[in-house]
Amino acid sequence: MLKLENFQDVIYIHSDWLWLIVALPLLGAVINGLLTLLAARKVLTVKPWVYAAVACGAAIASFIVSWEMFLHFKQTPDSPWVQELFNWIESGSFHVSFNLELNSLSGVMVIFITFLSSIIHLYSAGYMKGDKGFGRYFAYLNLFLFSMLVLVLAQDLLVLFLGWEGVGFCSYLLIGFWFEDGVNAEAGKKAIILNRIGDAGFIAALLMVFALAGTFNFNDLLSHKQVFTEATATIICLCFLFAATGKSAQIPLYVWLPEAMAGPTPVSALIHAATMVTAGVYLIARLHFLYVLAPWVSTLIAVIGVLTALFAATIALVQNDIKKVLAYSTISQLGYMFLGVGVTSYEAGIFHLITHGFFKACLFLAAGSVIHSLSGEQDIRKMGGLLKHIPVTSLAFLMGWIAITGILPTCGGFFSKDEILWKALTTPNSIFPILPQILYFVGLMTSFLTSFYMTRLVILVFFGNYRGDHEVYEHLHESPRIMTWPVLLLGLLSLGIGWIGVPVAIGGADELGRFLDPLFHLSTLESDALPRSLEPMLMLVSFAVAFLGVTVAWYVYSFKPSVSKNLTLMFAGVKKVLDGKYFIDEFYNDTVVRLARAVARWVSGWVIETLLVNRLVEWAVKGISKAAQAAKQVQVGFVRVYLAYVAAGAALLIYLLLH
Amino acid sequence: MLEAMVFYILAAASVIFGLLMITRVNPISSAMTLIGVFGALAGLYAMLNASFVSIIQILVYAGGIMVLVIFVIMLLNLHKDDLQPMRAQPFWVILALVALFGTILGPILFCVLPNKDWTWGSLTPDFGTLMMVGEKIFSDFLFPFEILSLILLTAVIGALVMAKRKL
Amino acid sequence: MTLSLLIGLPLVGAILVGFFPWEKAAKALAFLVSLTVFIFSLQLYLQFDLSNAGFQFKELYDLVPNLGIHYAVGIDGISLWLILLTTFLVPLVTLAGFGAFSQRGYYACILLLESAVIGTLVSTDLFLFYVFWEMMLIPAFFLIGIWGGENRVKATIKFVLYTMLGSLLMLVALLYITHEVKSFDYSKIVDHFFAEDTQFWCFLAFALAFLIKVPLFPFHGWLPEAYVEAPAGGTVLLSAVMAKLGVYGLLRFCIPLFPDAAKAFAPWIMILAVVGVLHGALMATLQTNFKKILAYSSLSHMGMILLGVFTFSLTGLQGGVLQMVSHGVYMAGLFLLVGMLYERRPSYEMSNFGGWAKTTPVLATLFLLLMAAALGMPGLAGFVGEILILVSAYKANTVLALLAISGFVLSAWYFFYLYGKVFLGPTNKKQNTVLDLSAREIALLLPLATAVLWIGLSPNFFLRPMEKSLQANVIERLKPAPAMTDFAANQRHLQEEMEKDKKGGR
Amino acid sequence: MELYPITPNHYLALSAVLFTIGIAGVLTRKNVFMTLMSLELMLNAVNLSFITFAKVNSDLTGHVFVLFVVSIAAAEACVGLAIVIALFRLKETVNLDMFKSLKN
Amino acid sequence: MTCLPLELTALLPLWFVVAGVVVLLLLEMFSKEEGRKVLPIIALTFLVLALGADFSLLSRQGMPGALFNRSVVIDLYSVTLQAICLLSALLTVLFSSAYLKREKAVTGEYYALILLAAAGMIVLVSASEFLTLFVGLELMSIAGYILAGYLRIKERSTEAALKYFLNGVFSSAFLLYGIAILYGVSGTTHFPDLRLFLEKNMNASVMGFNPAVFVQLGAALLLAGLGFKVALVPFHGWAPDVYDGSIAPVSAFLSTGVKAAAFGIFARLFTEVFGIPGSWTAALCVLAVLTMTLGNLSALGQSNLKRLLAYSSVAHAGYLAVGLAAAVGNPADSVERAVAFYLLVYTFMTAGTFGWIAWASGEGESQTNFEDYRGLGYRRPWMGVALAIFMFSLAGMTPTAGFFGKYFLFKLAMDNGMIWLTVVAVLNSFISAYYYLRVIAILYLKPEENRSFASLPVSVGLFFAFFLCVLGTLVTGFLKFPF
Repeated sequence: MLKLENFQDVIYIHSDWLWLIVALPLLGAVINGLLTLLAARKVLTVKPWVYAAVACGAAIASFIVSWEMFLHFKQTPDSPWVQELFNWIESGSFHVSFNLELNSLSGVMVIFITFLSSIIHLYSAGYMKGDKGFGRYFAYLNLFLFSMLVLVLAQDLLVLFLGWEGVGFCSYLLIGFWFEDGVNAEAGKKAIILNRIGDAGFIAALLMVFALAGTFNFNDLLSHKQVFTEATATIICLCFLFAATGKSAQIPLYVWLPEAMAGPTPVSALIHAATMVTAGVYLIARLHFLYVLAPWVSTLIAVIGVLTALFAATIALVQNDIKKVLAYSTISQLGYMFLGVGVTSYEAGIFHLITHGFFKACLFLAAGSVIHSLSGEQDIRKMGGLLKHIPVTSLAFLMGWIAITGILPTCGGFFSKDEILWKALTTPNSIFPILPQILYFVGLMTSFLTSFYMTRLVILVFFGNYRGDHEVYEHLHESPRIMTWPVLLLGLLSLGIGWIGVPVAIGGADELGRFLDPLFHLSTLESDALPRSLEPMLMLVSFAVAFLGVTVAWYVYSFKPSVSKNLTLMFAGVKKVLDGKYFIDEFYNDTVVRLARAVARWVSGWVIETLLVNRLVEWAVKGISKAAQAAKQVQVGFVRVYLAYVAAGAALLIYLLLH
Repeated sequence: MLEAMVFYILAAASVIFGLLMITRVNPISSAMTLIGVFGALAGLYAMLNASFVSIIQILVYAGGIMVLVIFVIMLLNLHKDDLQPMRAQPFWVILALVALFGTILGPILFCVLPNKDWTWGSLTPDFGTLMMVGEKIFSDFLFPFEILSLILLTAVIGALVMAKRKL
Repeated sequence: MTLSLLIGLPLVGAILVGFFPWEKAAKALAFLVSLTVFIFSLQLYLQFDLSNAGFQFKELYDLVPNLGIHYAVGIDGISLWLILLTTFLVPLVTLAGFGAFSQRGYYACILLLESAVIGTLVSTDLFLFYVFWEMMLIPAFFLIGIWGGENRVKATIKFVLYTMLGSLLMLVALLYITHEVKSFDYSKIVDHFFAEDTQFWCFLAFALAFLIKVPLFPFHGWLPEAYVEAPAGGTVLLSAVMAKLGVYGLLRFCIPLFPDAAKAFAPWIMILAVVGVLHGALMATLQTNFKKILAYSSLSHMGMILLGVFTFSLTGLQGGVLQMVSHGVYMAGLFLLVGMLYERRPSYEMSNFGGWAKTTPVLATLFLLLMAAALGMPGLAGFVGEILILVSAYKANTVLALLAISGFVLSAWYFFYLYGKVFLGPTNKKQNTVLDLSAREIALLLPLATAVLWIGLSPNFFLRPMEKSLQANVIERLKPAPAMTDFAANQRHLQEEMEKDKKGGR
Repeated sequence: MELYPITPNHYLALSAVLFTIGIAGVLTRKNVFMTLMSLELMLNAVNLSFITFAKVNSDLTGHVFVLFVVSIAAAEACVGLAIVIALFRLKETVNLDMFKSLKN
Repeated sequence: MTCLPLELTALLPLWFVVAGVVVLLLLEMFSKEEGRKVLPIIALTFLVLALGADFSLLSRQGMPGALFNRSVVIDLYSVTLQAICLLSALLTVLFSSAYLKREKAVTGEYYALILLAAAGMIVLVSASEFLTLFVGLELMSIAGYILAGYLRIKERSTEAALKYFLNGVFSSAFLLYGIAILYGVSGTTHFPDLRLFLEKNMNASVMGFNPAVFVQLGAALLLAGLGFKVALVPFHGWAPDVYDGSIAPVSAFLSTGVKAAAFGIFARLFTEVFGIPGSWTAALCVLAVLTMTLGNLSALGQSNLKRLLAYSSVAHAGYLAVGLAAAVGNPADSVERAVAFYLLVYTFMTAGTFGWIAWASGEGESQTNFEDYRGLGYRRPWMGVALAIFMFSLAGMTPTAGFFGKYFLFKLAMDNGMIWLTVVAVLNSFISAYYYLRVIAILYLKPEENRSFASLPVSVGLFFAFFLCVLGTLVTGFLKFPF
C-alpha cells in the first residue's frame, strides 16, 4: 500500500489516521478500566493475561501506526501533517479546535514514546505479575500513554495542556499505585501538588498568550510572532519555564521526583525517567520561537539546568537506595537537557532527551529486575556481587552504565552530552559574556560526578561480595524472560542510539540534527565562537573527565573501601548535608508550606471567617436579643401601668397632632 | 349674674367633690362624694337646658349605679389593706400630673379653648324636653337605640356568667 | 403550555406524593414524576429556536388584575440550561434518597422545590418571580430542618434568615421599581430608564438577595452549616441548583435592569469574588470534615463564576453560565457520593475513613472522576468554563485573574488531601463489611459522569444556545444603548434636573 | 377667658378639669372600686361637654349621646362589678396591684 | 327577598345573629344536659345563615348604601368586614365546642355572647355615624370582657377580664371625649357631613376661629380610643395579657374578630373622614413603627407559644397601621381593600393558630410552652404541617396569603413615597421570621421523652375549622376579589 505515486494522497490518507495513535491507548485504558471495575464487582473474572494483552497490544499497535506514519512523513519533513479532529471550544473570540499535528519534532517524540512504552508495557507484564491491581495498573499506564501522546501531538497550547495535566494525573495515580501504604499516597500527593504549582504558571502563560495573540494554535502563534515584544515574551516564557521546572523536576520544583520512586519501577522508568519528566524540555523546544525572543529566560534556563545537574549529581553521590540514585541522576540529566535548550541548541536538547530516555529506562528496568530478584530489596548496601547471580540483568545494567557515563566513546549519551557541552561553550551569551565557559566547566564537573556515582552504584551492586540478608540470598534468582529480554534490548539500543546524531565534526551525518534543523534553525543562535575543528578535542576532554570519574570511583570502592570511609570522616559535614539533600525539603516545609498554612489558619480562618463573617452577625444578633429582653420589660403586669401607658400615649398623640 | 354665681357654686362643688372622691380612704365615703359630683352635674345640665338629661342623671347615676356600687362594696367586706390611705408614690404622682396637665387639661385650656369664643346657639323653648329628645331618638337614632337593648342584654348575661356560682 | 406543565407537574406530584397512602411506594411515585418532568423538559431543548435571542415558550394570564400582576413565563438561552440542569438532577436526587429516607414528606419537599426553582427560572413577571423565589425557602427549610444532621435546626434557621433578609430588601426595591414603572412586566421594566441613585439602591437590594443565595464571599455565613447539616439530596439542591439561581438573578435582573449601577459595582464584586475564591479554598484546606471541604470548595467555585459574569464580556458570561452547569453536575455528584459514604459510615470526619479505594473501588473511581472535573482537569467539565472565565477576567483585570489562578492550585491541595485521607492509605479493620455501590447508586451516578465528560469534550453544544441571549439580554443592555434616542437622552437629563431640584428643595 | 359672662368655654374647662381628676383617680388608686368610680367621673365629664356642645350647636344629638352613655355606663358598671366579685372570690382582695399573674 | 323593606334585607346578617342569640338563650333555659350538644350547632347554623346573607349581598349588583337615617351604611367594604367578623366567630365556635367539652364548661351563654359580640362587630363596621359606632363598639367590647373572663374559676382568665375591662372603659372615655369635641366643632356625628366640614374648614381660619385645632384634638383622642381597641403601642398593654390569659378560642376571637371590626371602622374613619392631609399621618407613622418594633421584639424572647402569638398579633396591628399611615394620598378604596384583605388573611392564620393551641395545649391549657411541642411534627404530621403553614403565612413568606397581605399594605406605603416606613416594616417582618420559624423547628426536634400526642383528638368540627384556615391561608392570595 505504500507504493502510492502521489505524496499528497499519502499525506491525505495518513494524516486522516493520525487520531489512531492516540485513540489506541485510550481504547486500551477504557477497556482495561471497565474490565477491572467489572472484575471488582465480581460481574466477571478476568485472567491477568487479558489485561496485559490489551495494554501491550494497544501500546505496540500505536507504535506500529506511528512508525508507519513517520516513515511516510519523513519523505516530506517540511510539511507537517495536521488532522482537525473536532471543534473543541468556541465562545466569542475564543476558539480552540482539537487538532493533532505531526511535524518533525512531534514525530520523533511519538516514535520514541510509543517504542519505549511498548517495551516497558511488556516488561511490566512480568514485573507486576501477581499484583492485585494488575488491570488497574495497565489501565493507568495506557491512560498515561494517551495523555503523553496528546501532549506531544497537540497543535494547540490548550490541547497540549490537556495532555500536560493528564500525564500529571496519571503519574499521581501510578506513584500512589500501592496506596495502602500511606507513604506512597503521600508521595503521589506531593508530586501532583508540586506539578499543579507549576501548572499555575502554565495557565498564567496561557492567559497572557491569549490576551496578546488571541489564539493558542502554535502555527498561528508562529505567524503572529510580532505581537510579542521582548518584555511580554520574557514574562510568558518565565511562566512556561516555571511550569516546565515543575514537570521536569528542575530547581526549584524538583523535590517530588525522588519520592515519586514510590511507584512501581516500570513506572519510574517510563514516566519519571523517559517521557513525562521530559515534557518540560519538549514544551520549551515546542515554543522555541517565543524563547528566542527572551534571551534572558534562555540564559536562566541554561543556568537552572546546569545548576540542577550539578546539584542533583552531588546528592546522588551518597544515596543508598538504588532507585533514588537513578532518580537523582535523572534530575541531573534533565539539567543537561535544560542546558541544551537553554543555549538554544534545541536539537541537542532533544537528542539528549532521547538517548537519556533509552539508557535511563534501561537502567531503571535493570534496577527493577535487580529489586525483583532480590525480592524487593532496594538498599545497595545490602547488595553486591550480583554479577554472577543475575548475569543478564547485570549485563543490561552495565550497558546502561556505559551509556550514561559515556566512557565508551560513540556509545549511548556520549554524543548527545558532548553536543550540549560544545554548544554551551560555543554559543555566545549576550548577557553574560563569561557564562559559556562557566556552563561548560560546571557541565564537565557534573559529568565527572555522574560517572563517579554511577560507577559507585555498579560496584556496590554487582561487584564485591553479597552483603544482604541470608534468606533473600536463598531466593536469589534471575528475572523471567519477559523482563530480561526487554531490558537487554533496551541496553543494546541505548548503546547504539547515539548513532542517530553523530556530530558532523567527526565525519558523522548528524541525522537527527538535520532532521530537526528546519524547525529550529530560525531560533538557534549561531555558535561560531570556536572553530568546528575544536570539537573532537573537547570530546577527548570530556571523555577524559568521564574516565577519570570512573577510575576514581573504581579505585575508591573496589580496591580501597577505607578511602571512602576516610573521606566520609573527613567531610562529615558535607556528607551530612548531602545525606540531607541540602535540607531543601525541610526548607520548603518550614517556609512555603508553613506560611501557606499560617495564612489559611489565621488570615482566612480567624480574621475573615470568624471575625468578619461570623462575629459581626453574632454581635447583631446579640444586640437584637438585648433589645428583645428590654422590650419584654414593658409588660410589667400591673394594670395601672397599662392605664398609664394609655394616658401617656394619649398625651403623645395630642402633642403629635397639635404640633 | 345670678347664672354666673350658680355656675361657679356648682362647678366648685363638683370639683371639690371630685377631689375628695379620689382622695378618700374608704370607698364608701368616696362613693358618697361621687354622688355629690353627680348632683352638681345634674344642676349644671339643668342650667344648660337639658332638663330631661339632668333628671336621668339623678335617677340612673345617683339612684342606680352608685347604689349598686355601694351594695357591692358592702357585699365584699373589705380587708384593712384595701382601705389603706393613698400613699404618695413619686412615680405615680408624677405620672398623674403628666396625665393631668399633659393629656387633656393643658391642651384644652391653653391651646384649644382660646381658639374660639363660643357662643350659645339659639334655642327653641322646648329644647331638651323629654318630647324633643324622644323624637330625636326615635327618628334619627332608632337603630343605635335598638342595639342599646342588645348591650343591656349582654350586660345581664355577663353579670350572670361572671357572678353565678355554678359553672 | 410546556413551561406551565414543567411548573405544575412537580407541584401536583408533590401533593400526590404528600397524600400518597402507601408510604413505601411514595418514593417510587416521586421518582417517576421527576423522571417524567425531565423527559418532558428535553422538549425545551428540542424545540428551542437558536436564532431567537428573546423569550420563547411564552405564556400570559392575569393573576391579580387590579394590580397588574400576571402569570407570565418564558425562557431564553440563559434559563434553558439551568432548567435542564434542575430537571436532570432532581430524579437523581430522588433516587439517591431511596437508601436513607422513606418518608413521603422528603420527596414531596424535593418536588415542591423543583417546581419553585423552575418557576423562578421561567417567570418573566417580577411579582411572580418573587413569589417563586421565596417559595423555594419553604421546602428547603424542611429538607434541612427535618432530615438534616445533628444541629440542623440552627443551620436551617440561619440559612432561611440570611436568605430572607436579602429577599425582603429585594422586595422593597421591587415595590419601588414597580411603583415607578407601574408594571411587573419584565420587558417593560427592563426598557425603563432608572435614575442614577435609584439604580444604585435597587441594584444593592437586588444584588444582596442574589449574592446571599450564591453566596458571594462575605455573605456565606450560612453556607458551611447548611451544606453540612443538610441531607445529601438537600445539599445537592442547595449547591447545584439554588446557588445557581442567585447568579441567574444577577444575570436576568440586576445587570439588565440597572446597567449603570452594575458597571459601577462590577469591580467591587469581582474583587469580592476573587477574595471568595481564595478564602473558600484556604478554608477548605483547614477542614477535617470532608463535607465541609466540599462546601467551601463550592464557595470558591461560585466566586469563580461571579468573576466570569462580571467581566460583562461574552466569553466571560458564557464561561460563567457553562461553569454553573458543570459545577452543578460535578458538585451534585460529589455530594451524592458523600451521602453514600455517610450511609456506609455515618460520619463526615476524615479521620474515620481511609483506604476506601480498596473496599469500594467503584465509588472511589467515580469520586476520582468527579473530583478531577472539579479540579479543572482539561477534558472534563470544570476546565472549559474556568479557562473561559479566566481568559476574559484577564482581559478585564490582570491582577484579579492571576490571583484567581492560585485557587486552581489550592483546589489541588485540598481535593487530593481529601482523596488521600478518605480513599487511600491503610484500611482499618472495621470496614471490611462495607459494601461497594449498589446498582441503583451506580445507575444514578453514571449520568453525572457522562455529563461531566460531555461538557468537558463538547462544550459548544452547551455554549451555542446561550450565546445570542447573553449577547442580547445582558451585553446589549450594558452598552449606552443606541436605542436611547435624543428624546430619551433629554428625558434622562430632565430627570437628573428634577433630582437636583428635589435635593435643593430639601 | 374672663369670669363673666358664662360662656361655653367655662363649661368645657370644667369638664376638662373633671376628666383629668378622673384620670388622676384611675392612675393613683389601687382599690378597684375607686378606679371604677373614677371612670364614672370621667364619663360624666365627657357628658358635660356633650351637653354643652348640644346647647352650642342647638342640636339634641348631644343629649341623646348622654342618655346612651349613661345607660351604657350602667351596663359597664354592672359587668365590671361582676368581674370584681369573681376576682374577689378567687383572690380575696380588690387591690389592683395583687392581680399580676400575667406578665412579660 | 326583594319584597321585604331594604332595612331588613340589607341588615339580614345582623338579624340572623340576634335571632341566634335568642334561640340559644331559650335553649339554655329549657334544655337539660344533653341539649347542650346542639348549642354549637345552633350557633353555627345562624352564623352560616348570616354569612350566606352577606354573600348574597356581595353577589348582588349595587349596594344599599346608607340606611336608618344614615346611621349605618351597607357598602362593599362593610359587608366584606361583616363577613370577616362572622368568619372569625364561626371559627371560634368550631374551636370552642371541643375545647369547652374538654374543660366541662359548656353553656349557652358562651355562644350567645359570641353571637352578641358578632352583632356588635356588624354594627360597628357598618356604622356611618358616631353614636352607632359607639354603641356597636360597646356591645362588642362588653361581650368581649365577659368572654375573656369566661372561665372565671381560673385566676388568669378573670384577671385578663379585669385588665381588659379597665383598659376598655378608660380608653372608651377618651374615645367619647374625642367624639364630643368633633361633634362640638362640626355640629354633626355623621361621617359624610364631618368629611364635608373638614374639607371646608380644615385649612380655612374664619375670623380667629381655627377649627383645625379642635379637629386635631378630637382626632388624637379618637386615635387613642381606637388605638386601644386594635392594640397599637402604647395602648397595647392589655393585649398580650388578655390573649394569654383568656381561653384559647376566646383569644382567637378577640385577636381576630374584635380586631378586624375595630380596624375596619378605624380604616373607614381615616380614609373616608380623615383621608385628607393632616398631622395624623405622622402620628400614625409613629404608632405603626412603635407597634411593629415593640411587638416583634417582645415576641422574640417568648418561650410560650400562646404569648408569642399575642405579641405577634400586636406586631400585625403595626403592619396594618402602616397601611393606614399611607391612607392619605392613596385612593380610599385601595386602602380599604388592602386592609380588608389583610384582615381576612390575618383572621385565617391567627385564628387557626390559636385554635391549634386550643387543640394542642391539652387539659386546662397545661402545655403552651415550645418544649411541650417537641416532636409533635413526627407524631401528628398533618397538625404539624398545619401549624407550619400558619407560621409561614404569619412570617409573610410566599406563596401563603400572609405575603400578599403584607405586600398590598407595604405597597400603599411605597406608593405614598414612605420608603423608610416600608424598610422598617420589612426589617420587622424579617425579625418576626426568626421566631415563627423557630416554632416550626421545635415541632421537628427529636422529643426527649416520647409524650404521646395521640391523646389529642381532632373532632369533625375541629378538622373542618383547621381545613378552612389552612385552605384560606394558602389560596386567598390567588383569589380574584370582588373589590
